Amino acid sequence: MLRFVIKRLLLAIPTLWAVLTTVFVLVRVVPGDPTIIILGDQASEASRMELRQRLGLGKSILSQYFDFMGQILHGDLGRSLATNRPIVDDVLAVLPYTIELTIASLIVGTVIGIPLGVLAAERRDGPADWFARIFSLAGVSFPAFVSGILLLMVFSVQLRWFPVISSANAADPLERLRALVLPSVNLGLLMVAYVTRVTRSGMLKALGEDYVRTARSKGLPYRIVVWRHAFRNVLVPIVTVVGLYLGVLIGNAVLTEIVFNRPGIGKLIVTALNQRDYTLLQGLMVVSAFAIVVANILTDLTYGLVDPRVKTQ
Amino acid sequence: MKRHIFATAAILLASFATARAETVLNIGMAAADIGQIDPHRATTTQDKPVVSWIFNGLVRFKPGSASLETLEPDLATSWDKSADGKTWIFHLRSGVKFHGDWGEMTAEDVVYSLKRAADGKTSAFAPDYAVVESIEAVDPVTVKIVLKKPIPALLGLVANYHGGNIVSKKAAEALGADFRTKPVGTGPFQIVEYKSNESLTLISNPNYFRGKPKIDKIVYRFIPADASRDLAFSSGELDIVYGRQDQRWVERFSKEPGTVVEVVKPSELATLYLNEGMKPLDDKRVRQAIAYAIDRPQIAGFKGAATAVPAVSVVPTGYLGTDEKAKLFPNDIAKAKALLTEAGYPNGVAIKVIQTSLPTMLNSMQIVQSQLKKAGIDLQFEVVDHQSFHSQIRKDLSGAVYYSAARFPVADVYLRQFFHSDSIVGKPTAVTNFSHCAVADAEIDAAAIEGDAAKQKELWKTAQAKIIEDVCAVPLFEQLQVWARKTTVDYGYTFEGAIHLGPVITEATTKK
Amino acid sequence: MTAIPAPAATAATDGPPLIVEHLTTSIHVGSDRHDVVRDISFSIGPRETLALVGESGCGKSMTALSVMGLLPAGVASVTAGRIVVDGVDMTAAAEAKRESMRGDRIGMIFQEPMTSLNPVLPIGFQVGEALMQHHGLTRKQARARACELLERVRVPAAADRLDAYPHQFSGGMRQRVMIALALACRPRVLIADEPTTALDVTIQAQVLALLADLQEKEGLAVLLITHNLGVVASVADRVMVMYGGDVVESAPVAAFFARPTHPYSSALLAAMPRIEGEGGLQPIPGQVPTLTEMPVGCRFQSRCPLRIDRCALLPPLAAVGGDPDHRVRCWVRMDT
Amino acid sequence: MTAAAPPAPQPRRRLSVLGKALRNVGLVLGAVIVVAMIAAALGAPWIAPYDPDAQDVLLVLGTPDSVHWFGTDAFGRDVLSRVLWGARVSLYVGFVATAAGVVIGTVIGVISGYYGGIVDRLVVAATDVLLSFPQLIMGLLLVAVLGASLTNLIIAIAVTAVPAFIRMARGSTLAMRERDFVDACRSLGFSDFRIMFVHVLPNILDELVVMASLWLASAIRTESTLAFIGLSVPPPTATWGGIVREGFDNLLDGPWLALFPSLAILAVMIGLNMIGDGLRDASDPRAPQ
Repeated sequence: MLRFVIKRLLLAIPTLWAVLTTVFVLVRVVPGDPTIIILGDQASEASRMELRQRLGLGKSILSQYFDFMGQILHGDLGRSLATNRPIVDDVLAVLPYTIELTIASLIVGTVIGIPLGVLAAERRDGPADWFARIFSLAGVSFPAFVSGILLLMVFSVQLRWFPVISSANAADPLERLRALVLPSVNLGLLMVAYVTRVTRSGMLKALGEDYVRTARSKGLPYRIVVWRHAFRNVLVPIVTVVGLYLGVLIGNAVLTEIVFNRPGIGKLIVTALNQRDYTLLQGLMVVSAFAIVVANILTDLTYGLVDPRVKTQ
Repeated sequence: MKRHIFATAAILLASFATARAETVLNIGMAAADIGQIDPHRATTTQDKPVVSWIFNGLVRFKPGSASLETLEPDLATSWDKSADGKTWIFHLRSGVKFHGDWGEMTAEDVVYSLKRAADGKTSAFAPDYAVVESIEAVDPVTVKIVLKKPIPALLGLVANYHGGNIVSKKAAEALGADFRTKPVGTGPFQIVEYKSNESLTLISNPNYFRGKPKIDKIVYRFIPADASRDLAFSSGELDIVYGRQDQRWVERFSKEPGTVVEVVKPSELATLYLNEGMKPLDDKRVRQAIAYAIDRPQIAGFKGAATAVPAVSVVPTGYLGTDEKAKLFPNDIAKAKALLTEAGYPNGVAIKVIQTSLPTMLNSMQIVQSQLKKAGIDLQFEVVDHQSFHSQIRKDLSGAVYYSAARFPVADVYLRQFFHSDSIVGKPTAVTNFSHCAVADAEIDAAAIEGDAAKQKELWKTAQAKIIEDVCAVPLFEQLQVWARKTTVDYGYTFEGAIHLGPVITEATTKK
Repeated sequence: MTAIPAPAATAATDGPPLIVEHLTTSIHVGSDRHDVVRDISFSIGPRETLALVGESGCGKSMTALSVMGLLPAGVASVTAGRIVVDGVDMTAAAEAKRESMRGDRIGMIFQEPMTSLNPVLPIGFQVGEALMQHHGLTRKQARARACELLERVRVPAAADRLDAYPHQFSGGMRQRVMIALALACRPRVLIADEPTTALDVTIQAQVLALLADLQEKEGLAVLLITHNLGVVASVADRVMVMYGGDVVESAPVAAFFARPTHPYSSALLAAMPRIEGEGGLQPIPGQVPTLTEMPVGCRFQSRCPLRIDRCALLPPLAAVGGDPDHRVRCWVRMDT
Repeated sequence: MTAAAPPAPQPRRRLSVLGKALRNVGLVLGAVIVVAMIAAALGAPWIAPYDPDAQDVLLVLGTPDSVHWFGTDAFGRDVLSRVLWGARVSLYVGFVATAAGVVIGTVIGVISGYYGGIVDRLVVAATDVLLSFPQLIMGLLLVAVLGASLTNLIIAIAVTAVPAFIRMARGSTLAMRERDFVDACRSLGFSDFRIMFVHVLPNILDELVVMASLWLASAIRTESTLAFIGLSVPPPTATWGGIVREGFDNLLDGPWLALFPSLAILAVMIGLNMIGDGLRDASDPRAPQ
């Protein structure tokens, strides 16, 4: 298994390189530079030019590119243009938040999505099916910033169950968990539609399979037939969707992070882009692309766990 | 498992205990992140209040005011000026300590700081100090400043505002680029932690020369989404919040119990700069048509009377030298259309406008767009993100530029940065003259060296009249600053103005 | 080694383990009702094998599912008649009761060994699962019993293969596993729905021999569903031929092969390949009509060479050749 | 379905699919919703009660009433009219971006899966790269680079959709390729093109339709998301995403602003999903009648 992981990581290197190069080119094509952020809007053109030189932005694109790649090869993400802080520090500071939000949202998405999907499949075309399908769609229809505010209005301001500012009491584990609830529900809702849908169609297929009939012929209660026999066979497509979503969540978390005032990779990427903090942006893209690669590896390893027919060496 | 619960309970109790012992002020700001907290570079709205908590100047704006008339002693206890007004001697307070272990503040730090502020490489405000001939330390508690020519507002240059903030020489030299996020000053609060995109935490300076602040800690949070910032304030997680410059916001929060909404000066002047270097705006009649097509009161009406007033001139109201009764163009659609026809555009004109996606600015511009449309002037937006906007308007790519700004409250700064030909975008000396305006150079330059206050005012007035007549720009409205606080918070002064765009948290500020 | 459940022989009743009386099963399409099994009756005694024969769609599988109580919910249901398994009236019983009978008193093996086993659960678990359910065995006990059962159906190295998954087995082996699974609780009735159709000919014989052996030892009543008359000849005691949901002929196996009486039976036999096979295959002309197109009266009339006007009325299942055990549903062939 | 479907009975099967489809209530209902939405979009100039861009300082953030059914926005514009006009742009963006994503993604995916080899490996590598970008960030960057316009927005959204469809179409094609009927087609001397697009494609069509319906909603949502953190169609053009975004600024003063366009997105989404499900059910031979 270790060999499998190492092999996959090595295979990911060209992907990471391509991602980096694309980002490098794209951010330099976007108009604007970080000098306004650093010098403010009253600075003269001359002092901005001077700063550009100092930041190495005056060099040719190609030599900037080689500098950057050289740095990355040494495992150095460099320093932020805007704050001059080591990028690794910024990343490490927000990474736990991103990881906990991603995992919690996956849990929310599956805990809501799977039962909905199973219910919908069992009661195909019945009212429960319609409810499950429409409810699950609501999650994808409302932009995360709208649903987020609605959640805050009800659960934080009216009921006072959860804090509005997620990162306020980060040191206290219980508070931190409490602060995680709403954001993960908000982000998880996005996934519900897909999980419900995959579960429903998988279950519809599975419930029609011969082995389900076999299970019923054993006189097993319906619950057991559904969950032990049919559902176990739907895990593969569910894992596929969840794995794909790991990547989607990292990027889409930004809205949730903004609305719930959480730090996170997504928010940092958007800020870096808005400030034209090229080095920070590049560093963050390395991290997020790498996270997606890891997510893919985890997905593949999970296949081996849920389906005995898949072999992972 | 059980032990876990106990451990958690212990942590909870501990944090509860410390929370009680500490007075923490939570402040919510409308920004994704801090810009700069190096005082000589800090120009954005979210930076300035923080700078005012960390630093002192030789003199300071009285807390709660935005007016030059209120300047009072700060690090300097007294000052003398020579008869010709060119030489100033400042006597410093002794025994003032910088934050942390950075030692005592001396004349050397003051000299270093002012020189740093005057240097374009280290400061955003260097042009303001062009008039300074020399700065020197006479002895550890005396500083001498010699000017090239007398100016009326020298105290403003050494106030706790922009370049006048005094930094620790040792710290600035030792920290280098890191000084940007770990600035060291003498103010009531010092920075302990900066989390990008999240918050800035400051603790009280126990050695503050006016006494140890009653607030122990300030958590300054960056909450860019308006709605979530408002909700955090409503839920009591914030004590002070940056308000939306919007009538409905003020009304809603004024009604909320336990809340005080304060609408304060200075105002930011929103202006539409017309690029005279671009067709069809090179024709003065087209520019005049635009001026006639704009309905200033209506724009202020959209924004709401509580926070916005129609502009009075091309310089914000209340600045030293502002012509409060400048003759602006009235709203007259028929005249606008006639002028367009006269200029050879009977079917109207289209103007390409590079516009930021920043909602507040985009929203204001939508009103302008709609007004101009009635006169047959079609503003075609090319919406770009905020940095692209800043970059492209400085590359002279936009036909009209919507820009909103507050500056040091002397007409000279505003006039020079926005209307002097040296500041025309594209030049090495460029600042923010997007109009290519050059009609008032003589007056602006003359006023800058005019020793007589009345004559100086007259020159500035003429400059404003010329700029308005040439329609380099159409001033739109002025937007006041809006802040709200819980009644539990007492600033320790009456909050009427905020030269730092936000409340100054002083040693006297309390929270119940 | 483990508690072996009480053998079925000590069951409450002495009557035939399976009695079906006037069973009618219908499919519901909107408000329409179509009978897919019409008024069929039979009983099977211990160690007896009744073969249900017919083309696909004739209702034989529906009969089996009706007996098992596994008709697709909301689509098909038993609308008349009675099914008595081991003395329990399944049609009158609540679903919970039926559930407790299934897999315990009555077992079933299916046509497709490739798909009838759950691909993601280990074999041992699947075989022992019913024992945990019906007899309260622990996982460990069930596993030990599963091992015995697999040995019994002659799965080689059974103990080592308890944790293997279905995809690691061949088709024949899987069908053995299915048999072990169906017989785990020592039921009195076994329904075998085309148990060998999907297997190679040599394996077919092995599996049939195994089934016959187990039937003898356990005293099983077997309802064999097949379209293969060769299989019928080798294992069945009695035959029932179904067409369009009706039983058209019912006879002891010897009598049936000696004198197939219903025109459909004759056609079926004619269509069967024989070793001597000189006569060639005689395909049955036409197709089975769809449910909505079923003719009134005798349902075979549209394809029948002997059709007479009276066929528009449904003939009764009547004795033929004076043999009360050999009955046929045909106006032309029945004794008058 | 487990038995190999020979190529010959294809047309017959599709006919019966159509027959089943018509009897599927959900499908008909879904089609009604979507057609109604499209009709509203096309008819906006005639249906909309007011000029969607006309501002009125006296009507700022008016609550919904009998005059303005959906209320008015921060500029006093009629929200109903803006939602109707917004449907034009949003549905256009949604449909065109998704269609582009589906067509390009599917063609590449099918070709890649069918031929395998070096082409396939290159396609897989390129797909991996695109999928390694957080989708939203990719969109954000592209719009920032290309500039904010309707066309560029469509391009940016389509680019994020393409890799997902490549992956799906390729996977399905790989599975189809193993089936007997592809061999049968080959032995009958059909061209690769014909096998791919006449025989393989229809078999993965239902899956494609379902996925496309989800993507369409996500495209409309992406537009509002991009407006929130970056760029979108320049004003005053009304788009659903744009109205939601402006509604967000006024969420506490006028929640209806964000609500109505969100509901419109939900309705389209429900409609499309019903169609997708209906098609899937209709082509699923196991589905009960």
